Amino acid sequence: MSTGELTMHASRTARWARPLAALVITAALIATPYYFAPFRVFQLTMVLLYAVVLAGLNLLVGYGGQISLGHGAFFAVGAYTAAVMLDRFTTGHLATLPVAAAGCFLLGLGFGVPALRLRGLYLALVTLAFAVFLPPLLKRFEHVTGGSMGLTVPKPQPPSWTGLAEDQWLYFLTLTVAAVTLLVVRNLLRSRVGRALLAIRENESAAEVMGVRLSFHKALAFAWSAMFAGVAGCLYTWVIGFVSPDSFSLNLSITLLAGLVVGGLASVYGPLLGAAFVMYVPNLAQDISPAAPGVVFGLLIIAVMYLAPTGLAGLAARARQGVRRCVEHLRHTRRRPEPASPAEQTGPPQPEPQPLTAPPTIGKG
Amino acid sequence: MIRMRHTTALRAAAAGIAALLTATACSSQRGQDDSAASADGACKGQQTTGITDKSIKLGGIYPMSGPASAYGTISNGVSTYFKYVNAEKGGIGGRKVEFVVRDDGYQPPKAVEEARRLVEREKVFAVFQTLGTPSTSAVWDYLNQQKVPQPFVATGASKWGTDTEHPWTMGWQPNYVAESRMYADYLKKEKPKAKVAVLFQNDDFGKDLLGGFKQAVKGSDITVVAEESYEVTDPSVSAQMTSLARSEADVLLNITTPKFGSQALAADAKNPRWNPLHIVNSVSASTSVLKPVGFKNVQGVVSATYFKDPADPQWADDAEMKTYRAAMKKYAPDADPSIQFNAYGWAVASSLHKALDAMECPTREGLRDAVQKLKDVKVDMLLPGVALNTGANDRFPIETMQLVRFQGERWVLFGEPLDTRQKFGPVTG
Amino acid sequence: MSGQVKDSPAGEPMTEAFLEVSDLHAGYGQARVLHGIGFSVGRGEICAILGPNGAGKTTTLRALSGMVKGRGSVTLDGTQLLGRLPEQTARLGVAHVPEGRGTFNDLTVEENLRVGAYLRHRRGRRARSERVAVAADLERVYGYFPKLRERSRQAAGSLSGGEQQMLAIGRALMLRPALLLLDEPSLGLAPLVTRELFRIVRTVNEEERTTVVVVEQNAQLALDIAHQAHVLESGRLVLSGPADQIRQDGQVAEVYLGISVQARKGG
Amino acid sequence: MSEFLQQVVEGVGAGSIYASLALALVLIHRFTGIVNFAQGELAMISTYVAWQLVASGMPFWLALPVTLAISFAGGMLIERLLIRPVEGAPELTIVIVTVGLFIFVNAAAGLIWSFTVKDFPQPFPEGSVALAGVDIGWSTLGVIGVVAVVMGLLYLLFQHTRTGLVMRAVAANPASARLSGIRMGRVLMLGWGLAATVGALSGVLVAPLLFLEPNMMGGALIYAFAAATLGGFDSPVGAVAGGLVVGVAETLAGAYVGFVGADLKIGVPLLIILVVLLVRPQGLFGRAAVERA
Repeated sequence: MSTGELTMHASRTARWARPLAALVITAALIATPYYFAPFRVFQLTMVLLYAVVLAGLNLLVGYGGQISLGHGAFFAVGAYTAAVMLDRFTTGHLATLPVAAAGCFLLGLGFGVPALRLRGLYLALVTLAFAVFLPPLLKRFEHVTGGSMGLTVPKPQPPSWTGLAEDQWLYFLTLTVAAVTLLVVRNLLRSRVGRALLAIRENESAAEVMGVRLSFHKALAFAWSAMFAGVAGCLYTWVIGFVSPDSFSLNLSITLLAGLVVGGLASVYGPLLGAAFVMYVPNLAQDISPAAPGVVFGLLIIAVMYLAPTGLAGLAARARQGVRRCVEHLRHTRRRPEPASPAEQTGPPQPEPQPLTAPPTIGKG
Repeated sequence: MIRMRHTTALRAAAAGIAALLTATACSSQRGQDDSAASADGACKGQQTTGITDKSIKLGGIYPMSGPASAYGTISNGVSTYFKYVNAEKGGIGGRKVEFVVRDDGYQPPKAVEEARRLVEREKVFAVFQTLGTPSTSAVWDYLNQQKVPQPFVATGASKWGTDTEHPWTMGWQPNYVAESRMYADYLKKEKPKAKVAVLFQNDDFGKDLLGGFKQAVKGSDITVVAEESYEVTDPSVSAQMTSLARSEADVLLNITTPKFGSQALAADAKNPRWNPLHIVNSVSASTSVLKPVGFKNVQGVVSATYFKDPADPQWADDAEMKTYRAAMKKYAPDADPSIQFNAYGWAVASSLHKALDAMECPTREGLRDAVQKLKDVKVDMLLPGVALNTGANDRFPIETMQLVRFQGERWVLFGEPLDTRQKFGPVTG
Repeated sequence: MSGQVKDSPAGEPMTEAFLEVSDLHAGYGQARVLHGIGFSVGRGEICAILGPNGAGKTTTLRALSGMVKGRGSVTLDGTQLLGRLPEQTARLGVAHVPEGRGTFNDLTVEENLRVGAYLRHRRGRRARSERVAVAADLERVYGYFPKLRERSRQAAGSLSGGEQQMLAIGRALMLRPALLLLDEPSLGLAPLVTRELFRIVRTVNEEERTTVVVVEQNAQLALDIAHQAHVLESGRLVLSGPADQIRQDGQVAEVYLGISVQARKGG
Repeated sequence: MSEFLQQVVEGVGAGSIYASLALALVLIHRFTGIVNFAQGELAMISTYVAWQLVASGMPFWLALPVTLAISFAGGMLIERLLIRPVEGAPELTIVIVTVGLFIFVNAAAGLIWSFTVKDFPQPFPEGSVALAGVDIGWSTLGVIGVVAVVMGLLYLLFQHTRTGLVMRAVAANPASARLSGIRMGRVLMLGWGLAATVGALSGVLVAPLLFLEPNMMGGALIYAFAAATLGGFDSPVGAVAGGLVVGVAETLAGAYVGFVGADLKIGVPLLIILVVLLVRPQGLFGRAAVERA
């Protein structure tokens, strides 16, 4: 079945297409850990985990237009919250998730307040400050955090009735959290918060005039965003079973931001693509150049930005548009030309200007 | 718009189906079960994954990228050793060594991923070297669960030796506590009333060494009068050095990694009012750290060492050093043989060679047991008088070091090699 | 005349078509704003482009100066302007005063004017004579706008809105433009200030024979100084003609220009 | 007292290092509106160029201008080859390109010159002068002096040359600058070239103090960010002032405020920044102009 036919029949098949697609994707996601080697499953788990933090970051950066270079630190706070709870208080794993989420939400709200006064670059640098400051702070409180040696904590073990291996169980836990995250983010965007965020990004003063409670929503966006970073951090502790301050350096924050931009800002698929980039491209880089993977990795980042300035998701959208135009073209040549659909009208200008009808005269209105 | 969305959904569905089909086609990928190759005879039931009569496959995880890439070159020394042994000695016990190097960028999650890759996909016999305390800590649970040997990790944290729950993991280099004991012992003899100022890196390495030192000088008249830490992300330690100078201590213990080592040595040399006895720890004791400071500025600096510094002219005619240099030139022409990390890699690889030779069974269990029963094993790249020793209650292979003092253009050994275990007793957690 | 869109010379005496716009399309990304407009401006004329918000007035000016890409044809004295960047059209003598002033706020008033004369920098033998000419032009601009002379050492950002607009026009004049494009000069200014500005624009036009295209929401003011006027709506020209005629057509004024006939009479 | 002054001097020395790199950051931000994450690494690679030239026998005072010229050309080339193609893209895209450049340059330097500390020639005499019981190293004085000279030269360039006027015009209002016939491309290339040159000078100056290896500028870059932010990110004077404030504040806090200590001293400049930004969101010397989103 060619892509072209797929598109053409799409409208007819539309009614059952979406549920079917959802079903197949769900089935594939559930089947994955049974088919792939544990180390592949682990990689996918990490992709999902990074997708959670990137989805949160996307809320802030992509939709809100605010830059954070401190999400590695929120991630660390989530990870440490979980680790300390497991290590010092031996709570169960499940208890750590809401605590990490709530803690990071509040911390994010705290950051959101100064963020109200700061824009763009300055906010980025204040959050960067947080990312730089956190590791030495974690080292300072050695009796709680384990200092620079870090903490080793048990991973969640699969209940025996599942018959799952540890990596499969971790995968399903992460998958569940990631799915919930994506749903929550989607609903957030559809809610007043999302509309306010978009309004803020597009034009702050106009948003203010429109009566959007700008400051409130800005702070709230920061809080949500930090919360997802914390959730991902908690998952990290579950999956890796080890935290140490120097694992959460500024580099992590920069990598996260780069991953999101490479994946695609303000796009639903951006965080997933970005997470895959962060996870797999370093491997590609070291396969190409074992001695200095950084050389290749740096070049790959530049190359992606060069080829897809709006990120991989944008590239996918562009490719899809290209396919669609090609299909439309085929349709036009095969059948009688039909009146242009609205979708076509918003497309890029055609190479030849269409002949204009005579300008309307004044009597028109 | 609506049509587009459906198209996307359908296409995603198609992709999902494709993924499923692919997965089914290679469903054997999942198999952990087929990895349990086992031996016959006396070694019956033991794991023989990654080892045959003709070959042995090892995997190492090093930071080839990221902030700690300086240490990545250790893998060059290790690889070169194995290439040399394969080509000129017929391998180890007739087995050609295949050494797979992976990069973790000094990030624990990446280290976990790479360890899994090495074990599950590459099916290595052993993970020979993970580098750094964080990465090693992140993977040792997994490797011990999988019963994969993790010999001679490239970190001096004492936890590798004091721990009892990870029999498959083993350190190699003198642990930081052992090293600090060398300095404590020296000061007790030379300056029994020393007032010590300490500059240390604020991580496991610095904390371990400082803690060990304080422990070792307990009960003596030696006191630590000032301590200043720095982060690896700090640009410079000069402010810390100014603070330490205020203490007017008569000994400076310099617990740093190379660049900061150079900075601290330079700051000490520049300060005309403060001239403490400068002790620099072995990580920064390479001649290549001292040279940029200027040899005339580092006369009399004291350190302790356990392997031969390739940048030091006194080993120029040493047989092993010649072999090493020739092999580096031949098998790793791009790497600089005078970098001490390369020699470190060579030394640790030849140590593993000895351990593999000592295996009773050519199995993972065999290697695990062999590294726990090393008796006076001599390794030519180590200093004369330093040997590998492990036993039921001793999980620290190297605990003997020797003091060196910088004179002219080289380190001069002085005193006798000191077995810190004999002198101070076993290191405890 | 009423209702006639100007495609061809519509009878009135036109010396020569200096700026010729035909079938101009332009837009931003996917959004098309201009759907093929055409008009021409004679040398030394003032042409007003009027119309409601979002009609495409600003886009028209931007297409002329190269700030947005356009399709169709725009010629200045026979030279095609489309497909050129702003810095290139400036070299052809197009001086565009963008919406919202477009001064260099960190620079002093005099520095602003010197930047305006950027293209007139010469090397070698002509350097000296051109420097003298630039200095003379500086005097000329100060002559038009005496307030700028008073504040020549002040940062442009510290000027009042009206002064900034004067400075922006002055900067454009330093180019010795063949074509001056003014985008909403009255925006946010007090009526008195605006009137003064328009008076000066008229003076400049008369004294230097500079061709001017001015875009305005305040149709009445613009029509007062313009020779020709065009009314844009939704990216299409709906009305063209001599300024006087358009102004006198009460219905037109009311429907398209928001000029209340009462208000006009009252004012 | 003299101890306190000694720490102040130490702080000024560190601050002048941050200031010199912050100056380069500000130069690029002024003209392009982006933060160049690769600034420190470009300075580092320039320093290696100087090292290579000296190692191949060139006298230092000849190698320096050659290095600066190479850096100037290199900066312009980077703008033309790496930044120009993504010019119309969102600003974050360009910032991420500089992150890619950071990673690339850092790894490439390690590959070419290894991570061993290099022996960099000290351009200033060794030792120090004693002033009122305070030792000031000649090298510290040298760095401060050179930063002052660079400031002076930049002032002359911007205030008293036609090129400088044009550059300021572009920084103030790119659209109007283009409408005045100024070719943006050239000015942006010039901006990158200048920034690379100032960065190179910064690298060469600090190499004898920080010791040359591929990660030499990584830590300094964070402090330079802090300095530039404090100064307002658009103002060269602000960058230098910010650098000195950051340097002195962190040194004094690290030395005298007990609970801060050396490990948390980086928090002090960050706290100052936060407070300053809350009072003046555009930084100490920044323009109150509306920020581009």
